[in-house]
Amino acid sequence: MVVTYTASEMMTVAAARALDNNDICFVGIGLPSAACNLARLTHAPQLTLVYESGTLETKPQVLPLSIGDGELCETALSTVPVPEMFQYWLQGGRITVGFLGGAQVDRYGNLNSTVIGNYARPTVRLPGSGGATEIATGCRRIYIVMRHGARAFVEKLDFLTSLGHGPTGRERRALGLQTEGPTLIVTDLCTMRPNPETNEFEVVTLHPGVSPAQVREHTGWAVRFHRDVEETLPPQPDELSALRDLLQRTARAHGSAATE
Amino acid sequence: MVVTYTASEMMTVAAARALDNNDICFVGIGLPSAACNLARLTHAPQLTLVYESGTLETKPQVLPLSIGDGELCETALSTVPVPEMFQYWLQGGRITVGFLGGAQVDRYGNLNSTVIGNYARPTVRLPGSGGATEIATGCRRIYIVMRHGARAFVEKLDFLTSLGHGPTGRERRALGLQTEGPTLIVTDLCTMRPNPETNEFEVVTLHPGVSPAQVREHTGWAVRFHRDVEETLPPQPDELSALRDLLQRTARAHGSAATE
Amino acid sequence: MPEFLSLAAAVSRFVRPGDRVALEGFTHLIPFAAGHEIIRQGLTDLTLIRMTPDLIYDQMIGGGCARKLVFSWGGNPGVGSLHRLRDAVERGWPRPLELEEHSHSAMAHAYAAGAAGMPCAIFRGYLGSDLPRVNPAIQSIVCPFTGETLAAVAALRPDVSIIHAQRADRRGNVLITGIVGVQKEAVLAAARAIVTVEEIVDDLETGGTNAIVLPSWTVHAIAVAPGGARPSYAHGYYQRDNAFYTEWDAIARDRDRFRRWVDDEVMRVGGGAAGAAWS
Amino acid sequence: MPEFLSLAAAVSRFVRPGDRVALEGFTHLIPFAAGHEIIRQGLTDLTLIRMTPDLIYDQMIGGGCARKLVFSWGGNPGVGSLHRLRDAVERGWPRPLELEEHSHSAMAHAYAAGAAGMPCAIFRGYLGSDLPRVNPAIQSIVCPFTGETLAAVAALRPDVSIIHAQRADRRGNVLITGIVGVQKEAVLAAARAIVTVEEIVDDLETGGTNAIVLPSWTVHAIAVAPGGARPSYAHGYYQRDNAFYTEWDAIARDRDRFRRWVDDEVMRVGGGAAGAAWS
Repeated sequence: MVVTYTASEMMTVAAARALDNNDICFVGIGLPSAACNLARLTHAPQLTLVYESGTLETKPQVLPLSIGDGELCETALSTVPVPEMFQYWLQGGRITVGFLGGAQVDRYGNLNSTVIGNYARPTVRLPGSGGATEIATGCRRIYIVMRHGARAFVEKLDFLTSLGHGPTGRERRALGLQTEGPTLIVTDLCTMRPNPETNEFEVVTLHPGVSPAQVREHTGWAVRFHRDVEETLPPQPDELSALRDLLQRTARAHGSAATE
Repeated sequence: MVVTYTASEMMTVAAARALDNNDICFVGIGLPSAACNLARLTHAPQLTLVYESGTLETKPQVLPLSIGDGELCETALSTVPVPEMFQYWLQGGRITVGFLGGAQVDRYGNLNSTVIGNYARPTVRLPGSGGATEIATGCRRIYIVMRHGARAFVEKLDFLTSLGHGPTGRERRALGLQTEGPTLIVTDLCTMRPNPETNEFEVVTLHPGVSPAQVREHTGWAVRFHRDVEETLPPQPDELSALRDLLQRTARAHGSAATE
Repeated sequence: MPEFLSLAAAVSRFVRPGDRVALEGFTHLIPFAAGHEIIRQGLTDLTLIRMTPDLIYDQMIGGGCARKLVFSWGGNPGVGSLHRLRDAVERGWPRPLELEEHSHSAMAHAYAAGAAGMPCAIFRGYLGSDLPRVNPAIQSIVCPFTGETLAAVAALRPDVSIIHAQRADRRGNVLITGIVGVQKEAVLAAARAIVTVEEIVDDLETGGTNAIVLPSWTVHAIAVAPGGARPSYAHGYYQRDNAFYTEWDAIARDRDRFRRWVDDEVMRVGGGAAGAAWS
Repeated sequence: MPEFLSLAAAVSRFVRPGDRVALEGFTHLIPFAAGHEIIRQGLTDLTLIRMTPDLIYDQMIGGGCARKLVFSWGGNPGVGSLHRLRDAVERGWPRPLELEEHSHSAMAHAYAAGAAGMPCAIFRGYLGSDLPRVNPAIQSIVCPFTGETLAAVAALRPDVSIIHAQRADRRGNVLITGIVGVQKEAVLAAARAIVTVEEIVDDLETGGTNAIVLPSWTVHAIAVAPGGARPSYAHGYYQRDNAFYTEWDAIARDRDRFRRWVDDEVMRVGGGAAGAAWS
């Protein structure tokens, strides 16, 4: 039997696999939420999910459309005020993994979710930081999940909203940060990890059927490949069925096409 | 009929009368608690009581022995964490009256509740500030309730725990404080108010049967009297019966002699 | 003790043109009814403060109420852009919109500082970000114990904060449950506070323990507004109208369609004033 | 995920001589059973941290456990002095006690800063007081927006915090209700946390809303200790033993009577170690 799947499914599954039972995740909306909940429904049932709306240890049956859906609160261990979430829980250093994305990422995992173009007169006004700026520095490590594309994977950010490894890849230590920063990028084409020497992200696995040339074409900098690039394990039947069930439940609950 | 009453009763009643329905009181244990609850049971039924244990708008039936008795929580509108009490409620400027006492007070209403003697090698180690240091500056005004005595009403404090009008009577403005500081001292002999020019406390009423000489004898500084010293209205029958009922209920509930 | 007023009376009495106004509610309990009343009353030149502008500020910005926006995340959650916000920022329609932009952590700290009567808040934030370069309201201090440089933000002190809550009792005490966001802080930080509620009850039944309550003496006006948080939701009352959030994307993309929506869904509701500020 | 241990095992495993230890509980839920276990195990040289030392630290100080006390109000509430604390400060018995003295507001802010991972807290405090002159741990900063001088205190970061709570579930999540003091902050600020509970239940039944809960991943050990807060109280379980608080005054005034009390009520209970540190 040939298992077929979409690039989005591959991306979600690859992100989910990076999580384990000991992780305490600060979850964003969209693909990160799908990945975290998929992990919880498959190999990491004890995975702890925290949403910035204040919901601690939430176990939603369907994916929330917003960061503060009622489902998150109803299935949470407890819900705390938003100042407390940022003070005691994120800044307090209790979160192991934060998921981030953005309109632009550079080779060091720095992210832009603020503007395309000039800040004062932007071509595109993006939503802005939200929790991202302090998620980027407060979580033990960061996983970035973004669709690959040359306008998103750029040589130089229009605006640095959230710190990765910094403009030269070495800024975190100078700022006194003890957290690791981004350790993984998952895209619809590949997964990337920072080079241990330079902190520049390199391709470490290519999703099945993706060529290095495709990744080069969709990356705005001269992307490097790890010396032993492997093929990403394709989505397994149990992963796919859990993900599809989750998305179907979600679509039914929201009465519309839901998040990925 | 001759109404008889004790000096403590006079003191409690005089303190209670200074409160009204619009006040939001930060209540200490002991006589202030009796005074606040007496006011609530007599002329100021809408008086709002806040205890530093976090209990907002509490309506105890009996006086608490400690600042955090279960009675306070059970009869409260809500109970907040102690950091929130000091941050949002006291420092937030929401309290109209704070009650304070201490081992020593000076002519400007500065208070010592820390040590008698030298700080490093005290003769008597007192309990310390507790909430008092910030109650003194955070409440709109302060009422001081203390038994009169030459060792308590002193020329110079051994230690300034809580600011009144400052060592020269004029320090509050220099510190940028918008709050009024102490506006009333109630003792077992008299009531005192600060002179509008100097902020030095002067006797404004003498309790029935108390002579100016008695007050001088029990005051460690050359105490001044307001030009029109009046007699304190003695405790009225309704005040006395409400107070005695309260103390009896309290004694029964605690299974021992209660406050005062 | 708050006054119990109609929503129209509460807004007319306590919100003034040019005010710094915070309508808070983190996804949950967003005070849409109050926002619409502000549009109906034609209030303008407002500085709108809110962590997540959401549809409510998209509508108010498109409705011409705002001169400035203080915010930390301006999107349609789970859907995409706020097109009225973008139109104001990118093209100045219906009028230019000044931005003061923060992170969530900064806004949450700034509300908490306002509630605590502090002039500022400090936190470990904005490290390595470009945001301090474009926002002079972000400063820093040095920890006197460790020498660490910490971010500082000025406390938020709205002239008026407006929130929606599940219920109030007859004395005017307000109960909020579920996702409580920064609503309590927004009310305590403000000079004036309006609370819309689903209903008035005899007893909040908090049992004295740790429910999130705003005592009557922290609130200036209470207005009963059942469904006042729709299309967001009220835990225990009604669910989020996710379909409308999705539908809003199409409504807000087009100026004319947006104008028609405001005329039909805001101006002709509740017998409001003559017209929105842009009309 | 915490370990479920006996109280003796939890103390022996997680509390070390010389540690900075906070046993918190503001009048309510004071962890007396754990304090007694520390006396029984003969732990010494501790820096004891607590807003209100109360009888529990009077006992531990008299029992020779403490080298230093960090506190803000050291009395027997509603009764008078803590005589063991005074004997240690005034006469060095059973050993001298170093004091680091704060106000309640400062301690509360310092715990909150510890919980928030901050190096310090700022607040409007200590104005005009002599306390900053005797405590070098009180500093100040200047607000970069208003120029106001604000008090600064270093964050409290105990090596171990110990609290008593009403209940935990089988995964180790802990529920606290009633007067909650600074217990949550003390646990979140500490490197290690021990919680004694009245009972273990299947479900905390918080409904996801705003109960005060410490998730299992914030706690290192849970020990069932019914009555573990006596003579203080546990909301929903038992009341405060006010008579004992009064009786303590006489017991603690006299060194010999205190020693006998410790022998009878602490050392001979629970099969403890050889003897208190002063014996």
